[in-house]
Amino acid sequence: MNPEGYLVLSAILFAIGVAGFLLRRNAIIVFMSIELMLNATNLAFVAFANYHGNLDGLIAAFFVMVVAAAEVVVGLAIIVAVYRARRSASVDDANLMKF
Amino acid sequence: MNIFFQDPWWLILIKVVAMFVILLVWTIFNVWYERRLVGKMQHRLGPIMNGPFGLGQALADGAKLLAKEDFRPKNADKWVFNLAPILTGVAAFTTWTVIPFGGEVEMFGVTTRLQVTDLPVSTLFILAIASIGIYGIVLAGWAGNSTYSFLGSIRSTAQMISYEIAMGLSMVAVFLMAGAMSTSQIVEAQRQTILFRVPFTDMTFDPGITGWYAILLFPSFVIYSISMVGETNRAPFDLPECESELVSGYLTEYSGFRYAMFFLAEYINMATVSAVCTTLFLGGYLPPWPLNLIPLFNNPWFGPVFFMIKVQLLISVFVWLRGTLPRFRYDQFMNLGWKRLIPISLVWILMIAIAPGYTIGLGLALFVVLYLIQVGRVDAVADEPEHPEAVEDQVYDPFAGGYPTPPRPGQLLPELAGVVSGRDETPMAEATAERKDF
Amino acid sequence: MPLPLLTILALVPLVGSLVLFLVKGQAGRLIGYGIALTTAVLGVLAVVLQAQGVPLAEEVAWIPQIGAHYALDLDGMGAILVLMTVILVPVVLLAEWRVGETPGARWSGTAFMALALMLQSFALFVFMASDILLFYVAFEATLIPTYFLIGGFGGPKRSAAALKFLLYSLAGGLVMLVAVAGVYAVTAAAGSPSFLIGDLVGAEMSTTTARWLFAGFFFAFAVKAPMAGLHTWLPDAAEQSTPGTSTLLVGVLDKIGTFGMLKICLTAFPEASQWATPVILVWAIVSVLYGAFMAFGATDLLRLVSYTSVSHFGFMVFGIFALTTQSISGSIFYMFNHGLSTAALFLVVGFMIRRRGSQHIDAFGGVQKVAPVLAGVLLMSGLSALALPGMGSFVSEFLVMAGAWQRFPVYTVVITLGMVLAAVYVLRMYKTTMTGPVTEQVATHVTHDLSAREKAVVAPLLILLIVFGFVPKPVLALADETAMETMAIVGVEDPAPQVKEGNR
Amino acid sequence: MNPYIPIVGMVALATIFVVISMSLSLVLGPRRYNRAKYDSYECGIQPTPQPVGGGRFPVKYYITAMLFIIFDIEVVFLFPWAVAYRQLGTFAVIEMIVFIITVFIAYFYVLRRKGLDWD
Amino acid sequence: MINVLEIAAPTLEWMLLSPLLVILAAACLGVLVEALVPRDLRYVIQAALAALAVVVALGLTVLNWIQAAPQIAAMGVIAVDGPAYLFWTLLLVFGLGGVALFAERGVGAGQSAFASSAATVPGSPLEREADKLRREHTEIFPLLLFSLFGMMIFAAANDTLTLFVAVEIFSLPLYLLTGMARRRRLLSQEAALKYFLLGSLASAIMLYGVALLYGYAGGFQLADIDAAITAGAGSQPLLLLGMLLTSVGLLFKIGAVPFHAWTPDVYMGAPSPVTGFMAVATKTAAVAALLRVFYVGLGGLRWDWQLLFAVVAILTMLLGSTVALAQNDIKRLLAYSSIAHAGFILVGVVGAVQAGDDVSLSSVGAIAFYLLTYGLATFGAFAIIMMVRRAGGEANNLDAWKGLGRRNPVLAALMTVFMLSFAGIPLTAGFVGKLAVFASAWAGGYGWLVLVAVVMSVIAAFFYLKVVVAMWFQDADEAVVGTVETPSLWTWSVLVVSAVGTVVLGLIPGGILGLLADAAQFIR
Repeated sequence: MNPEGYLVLSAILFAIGVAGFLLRRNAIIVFMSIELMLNATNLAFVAFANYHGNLDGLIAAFFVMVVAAAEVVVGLAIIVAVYRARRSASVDDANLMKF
Repeated sequence: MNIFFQDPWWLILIKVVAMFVILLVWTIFNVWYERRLVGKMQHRLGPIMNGPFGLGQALADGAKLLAKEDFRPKNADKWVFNLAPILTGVAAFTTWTVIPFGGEVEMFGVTTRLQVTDLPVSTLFILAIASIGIYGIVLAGWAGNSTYSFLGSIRSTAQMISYEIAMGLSMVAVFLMAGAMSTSQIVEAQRQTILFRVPFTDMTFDPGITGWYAILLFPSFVIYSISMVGETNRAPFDLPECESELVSGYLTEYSGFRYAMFFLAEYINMATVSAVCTTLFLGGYLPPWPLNLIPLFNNPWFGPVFFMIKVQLLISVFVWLRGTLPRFRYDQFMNLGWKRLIPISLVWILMIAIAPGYTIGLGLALFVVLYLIQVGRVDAVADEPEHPEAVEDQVYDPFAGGYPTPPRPGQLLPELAGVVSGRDETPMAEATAERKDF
Repeated sequence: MPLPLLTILALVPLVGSLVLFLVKGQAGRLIGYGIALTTAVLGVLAVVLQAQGVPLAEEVAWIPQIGAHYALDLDGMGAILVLMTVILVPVVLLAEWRVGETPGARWSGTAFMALALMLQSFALFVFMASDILLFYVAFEATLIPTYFLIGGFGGPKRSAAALKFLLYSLAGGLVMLVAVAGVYAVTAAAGSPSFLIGDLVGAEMSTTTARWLFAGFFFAFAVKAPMAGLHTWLPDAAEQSTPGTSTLLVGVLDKIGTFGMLKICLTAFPEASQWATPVILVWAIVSVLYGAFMAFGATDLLRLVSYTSVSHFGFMVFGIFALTTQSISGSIFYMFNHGLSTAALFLVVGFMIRRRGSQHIDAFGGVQKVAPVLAGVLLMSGLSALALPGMGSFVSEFLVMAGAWQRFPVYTVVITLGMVLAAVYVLRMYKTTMTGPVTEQVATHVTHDLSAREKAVVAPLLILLIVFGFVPKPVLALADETAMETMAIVGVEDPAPQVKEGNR
Repeated sequence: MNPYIPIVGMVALATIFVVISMSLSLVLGPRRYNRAKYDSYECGIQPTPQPVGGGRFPVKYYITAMLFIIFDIEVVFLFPWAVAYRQLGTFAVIEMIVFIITVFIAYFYVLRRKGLDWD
Repeated sequence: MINVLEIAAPTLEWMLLSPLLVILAAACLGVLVEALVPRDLRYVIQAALAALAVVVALGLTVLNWIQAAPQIAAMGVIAVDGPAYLFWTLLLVFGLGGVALFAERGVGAGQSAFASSAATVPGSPLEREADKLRREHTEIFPLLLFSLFGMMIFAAANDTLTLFVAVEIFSLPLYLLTGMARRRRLLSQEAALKYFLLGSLASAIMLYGVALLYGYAGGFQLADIDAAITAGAGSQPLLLLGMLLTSVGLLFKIGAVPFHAWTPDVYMGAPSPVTGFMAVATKTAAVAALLRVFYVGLGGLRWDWQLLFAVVAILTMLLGSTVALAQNDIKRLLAYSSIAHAGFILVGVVGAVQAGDDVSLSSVGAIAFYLLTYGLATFGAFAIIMMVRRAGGEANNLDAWKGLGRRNPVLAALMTVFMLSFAGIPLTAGFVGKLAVFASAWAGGYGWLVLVAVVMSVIAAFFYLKVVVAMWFQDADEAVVGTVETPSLWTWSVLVVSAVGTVVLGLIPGGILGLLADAAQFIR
């Protein structure tokens, strides 16, 4: 089976993720777009696994999930801390270090 | 491998429609059933007027709700407000596609199973759909855009996900025994009978008891049954809609048929979790012992009968709980989930992973141990002094945490501050530093 | 392995300086001076031994992976420069005995001594190194003490001057670093990497590579031995720093430039250096004249002196790249003399400035009335600077001319202009400052003549200048030795008719 | 046919049912405007304005969410292992034990740091 | 269709992997300590535990290095070869330094550089309460160990998936550590946020690259990719794109332009010990991984990536050295300096001289040495930064450093040594490092790049001198002057080791350099 379609889809998702990262200002949403990128990658992994007919890609998807989860935990912790400290989750408000 | 590849389209159509109708009817029946049963438990009659035995009551309710004004609060989010009930409703229906009603039968010249469909990962599918149902609730609360519905939805989400873990862990044991995730295979795996062994000897005997996982994996069964109640937000775990605290939780802003949809979904879910429980632990459509020894009852067409009986019994248990138990306090509830169910089920998984042949004995052992621990804890709690309340008459700041909270014992309302005691005004947040540090 | 005399010679001042960082006050200064004298003795000893052909070479593997060796050796030129260094440092230290008390001093006099000694140590390493990496390391290391010397003692804008000096040298040095890396690459490609100059002489490399490497090294040296255009750091540094520092700077440090040109550029890249000769000669002439003119126009005494050095370095480079035995040995000898004469000039001018409190040339006038000795000393050193016959500098300058004449008569004629100009600016300086009526400023400030210490400072320099003016033989012998070797390596014959040196 | 098709069918059917019935109620139901009614419900008191997006709620819930993710991921690993338990054999059991113990360490830490308490 | 899996019980080379396992075990143990040991004892136990673990791991690494033959371990996931041992040793040494700096409680009123309770809102009564009770986070040590563990895997990862997992393992703890500064907490949290967002973006991009490479080669192992490239099979666009995206993540971790944006802010916001550790260890690990991936896995493409890296290197050096000129905050300055150093390291990477080639000094050896010198200097510098304080906090503004030479000549002298080493002045280790890297680059046929690099290092020298000038040649302004607090033995040891190392390696680098040169042979 050819992975073309899935790849295109995953590429699109990935692109959306990047765009979201670059355009959105709310830290949570920025962060979500990163997760979207990771999942787009997962799709690519699975598609390739199917294409090559080996399991590596599927296993990779598992690892990526785990890593994504870990990222979520750490990220949420940081974002919430910032959010509570300055009552705003906008990355534009995080500007103490502009110079 | 998968028999469902052979189903022709018309058969699928039949199955789907049939399933849908069964669900609707059954749910309507359940509404009536619950009210009657609760009534009996509370020495009331319950609905009796409409139709025979008041069977029409639920229908009438439905019709009434259909005719009610179904309005949307002005500051609610238009789309999400509509999306939420749809999501919940659809999710509730969808789960049933993978629930096996019976074994393999001949139908219009096609051998198929009495089950809409089955996947290698049906159980995962069920869990997935369940979490989509959770989305429905979150969105409902969010879209309602009022404090009560919001907090309610957050709460119910928290409780659902907390219990989803316990649920998943209890399922792990089943997969481990059955070696499969497809519901039908799990049921079939319960067909073979248990071989009892006298401890420390090799004397064995086989009374022909079907190896239901409720027996083989009793702890898992218990954990699942608890978490399934938590999962459906039913009493005694119906905290999201506890009137005393937040009106009716995420449903606060809903009215008319949108509300009805949640209502419907709740009842379907009740049936769903019962059906899953039946499938995973109570041998699904298999006849119970000793009936399984009679060949007649092993006819697959009996499957649905046994299945529905089992499910109905479980539903009765739901009703029974509701009729008898008071509602949990939220912290008790969470503690039960996080501090009891999860670790216990992890330990249990380890145990059976090490010795999968002796699960019954292990299960009993586990319970004994837990009982002893619990006794120990009780004693400990008994002689451990009540931890000092650090917040003795301090000024109480309802918005200390950024969200309104009622005063706790020993906290003064602001206007009383300084009148009662001239302490320096330190917000309650400081006090909590004593106990919370992480 | 016999006693590593060279290592000891180079390390004594370093150790001394480290000691001085701990000791303070008068005691410190005495110790420092003692160390300087010890070094001088060792240095003279080393030179004598070398002259008698005692093998002093040391060689230890340093960084085998890149073929770097800790290799010291003393050839003729090296010996001469070592001699000069060990003579100059004590003199300077004596001259700057009280630098600690001067207003522009950030640290104590001992600190000055310590830094000076450190500088001396590194300089000695440079002059004795026969491994390019070692040479480079020491070469760059000299920057550190020099930087602090300039930045720590002297005029108000000294730290800016120090920075300027550092950046110029660093730029030069790092360009050289590229060349060094290149040397590694070349030798590595040729088999085993090695930084020994000896190995490099044999190493075969493509012409272009050789030329690039030559350019890299030459640039660094051109910055050091300030050739016109790359010199601008020198006047500032000289103006802002104390005369002692300037002496070390011009007298010792800048010699590294010419030294390197001879030792590395010529020997390692003979073909490239011949290819570059025309350009460099012109450049040399330009800097001779440029330096002279600038000195002529200078109104600040120290700047004036520094410009004279620019001009003199032009002479040396000219001599080196004229590629005749005489001119080369002349340049080598010139380095020596220039060291002494410039030292004298700087220090004497320093004495004047100390008294008058101003560096401006017009601030003086008729000093010889009130301070005849000072005037005399200034005259002497001035004459040595303009290479009056009878002074050592004359011999060297003449040799350069004579040697160059055989190959580049035209250039030589042009460059003689530099000599004339030298006479002019020196005498003009003397005239404006010393002769004429005593200005009341001078009368008030220049109260006393040279003190004993100051005499002790200048005396040896002038004496040596005169001595070598009449009996240049011993030193010239050393110089010739190097010159011969170089010529042999470069593979250039002196154009006939051979002119015997000393035939004048 | 692909076993997912019935599921799609069921989803379609359910959606149709839900949508139709909801819109039906919109048709049948009366329309009587009343400002108070359309206000978000807060037991009659003046509703506290609620920013769209829910505003702020206790950090506890975030923590719950994080913990959920962690344990859910653990479950994610347990499922395939459980299914393939028989093929995988002893090594996998040991691995799993190690894995679960590791998770337990984290769990224990959270427990001790009162991360699981609802004060 | 995927064929059903047949499982063979995997084998693990326990001895070879023991350093990793020791660190991981110690980290988990640390978590338990957090849970069980009463608060007063935690600090001591944690510090001791961490230090011990690192030392033991170091010992094991060296032991293996001496006796074990290089081989691929853990089912082809981890390559335990010369470079792996090399970088493990470096990382562990740096880890030890990190532990020492983390454990520093001598300066700042006997409190560590970390927030007393990171969960509290800055400025809230809760925080004041925690300060009053002298709470402190001893979790920092387990976090450090976890991150060290990840770095070690990263440096030895033999397949791209492990590479990605390792990146996250070592990044996540760092994100957290970044946000835990005791002072200027808003700044710190903000730094953590930026670091986290950008970091996870980079790793996500890298992951996509990994996916593409997998799609190209049909396997994760570097050997597979190499084989596929040599076979010339698969679609080239996939390969090239995969390479590009993968390099993004690595370059980000190294802090190379254009993926450097996080460096200054994070360095500035993070607590100094963390900054020191991060600056050194992250770079080391990332460079190690970069070398392995591109030399072993993508060696066949070297003509493509050499040029790419050459350009990146130039940009990096340029930006790092020029922007640093404008900095007045010493941590920021060091941040840009670290960017510049990343550039110089990349110069070495471009050289790509394999140990196989007939050159005695391979790129890997040269780069490792460079990293060592850079690490020493950085640790020393940050140790000093921790000591120069005013008004309770660190005095990071250069004004506070003016006249340090007067007030505390010894410290100023040490700082000077480190700065000179950064600038690559001879007689310091930095010089030898630069020389080695440049030499290998030139030997790799990139003379022009070396030329550029040298010009850049002249510019770079300028801002290091700014610090030196401030310390020695400028007079202190009493209003902003920083006072030097004498730290505990921990920091002193770091300081002394770094200083001695910097000088000794500057004078007689032969031994170490030889060691590195011998070890620099990758295996596939």
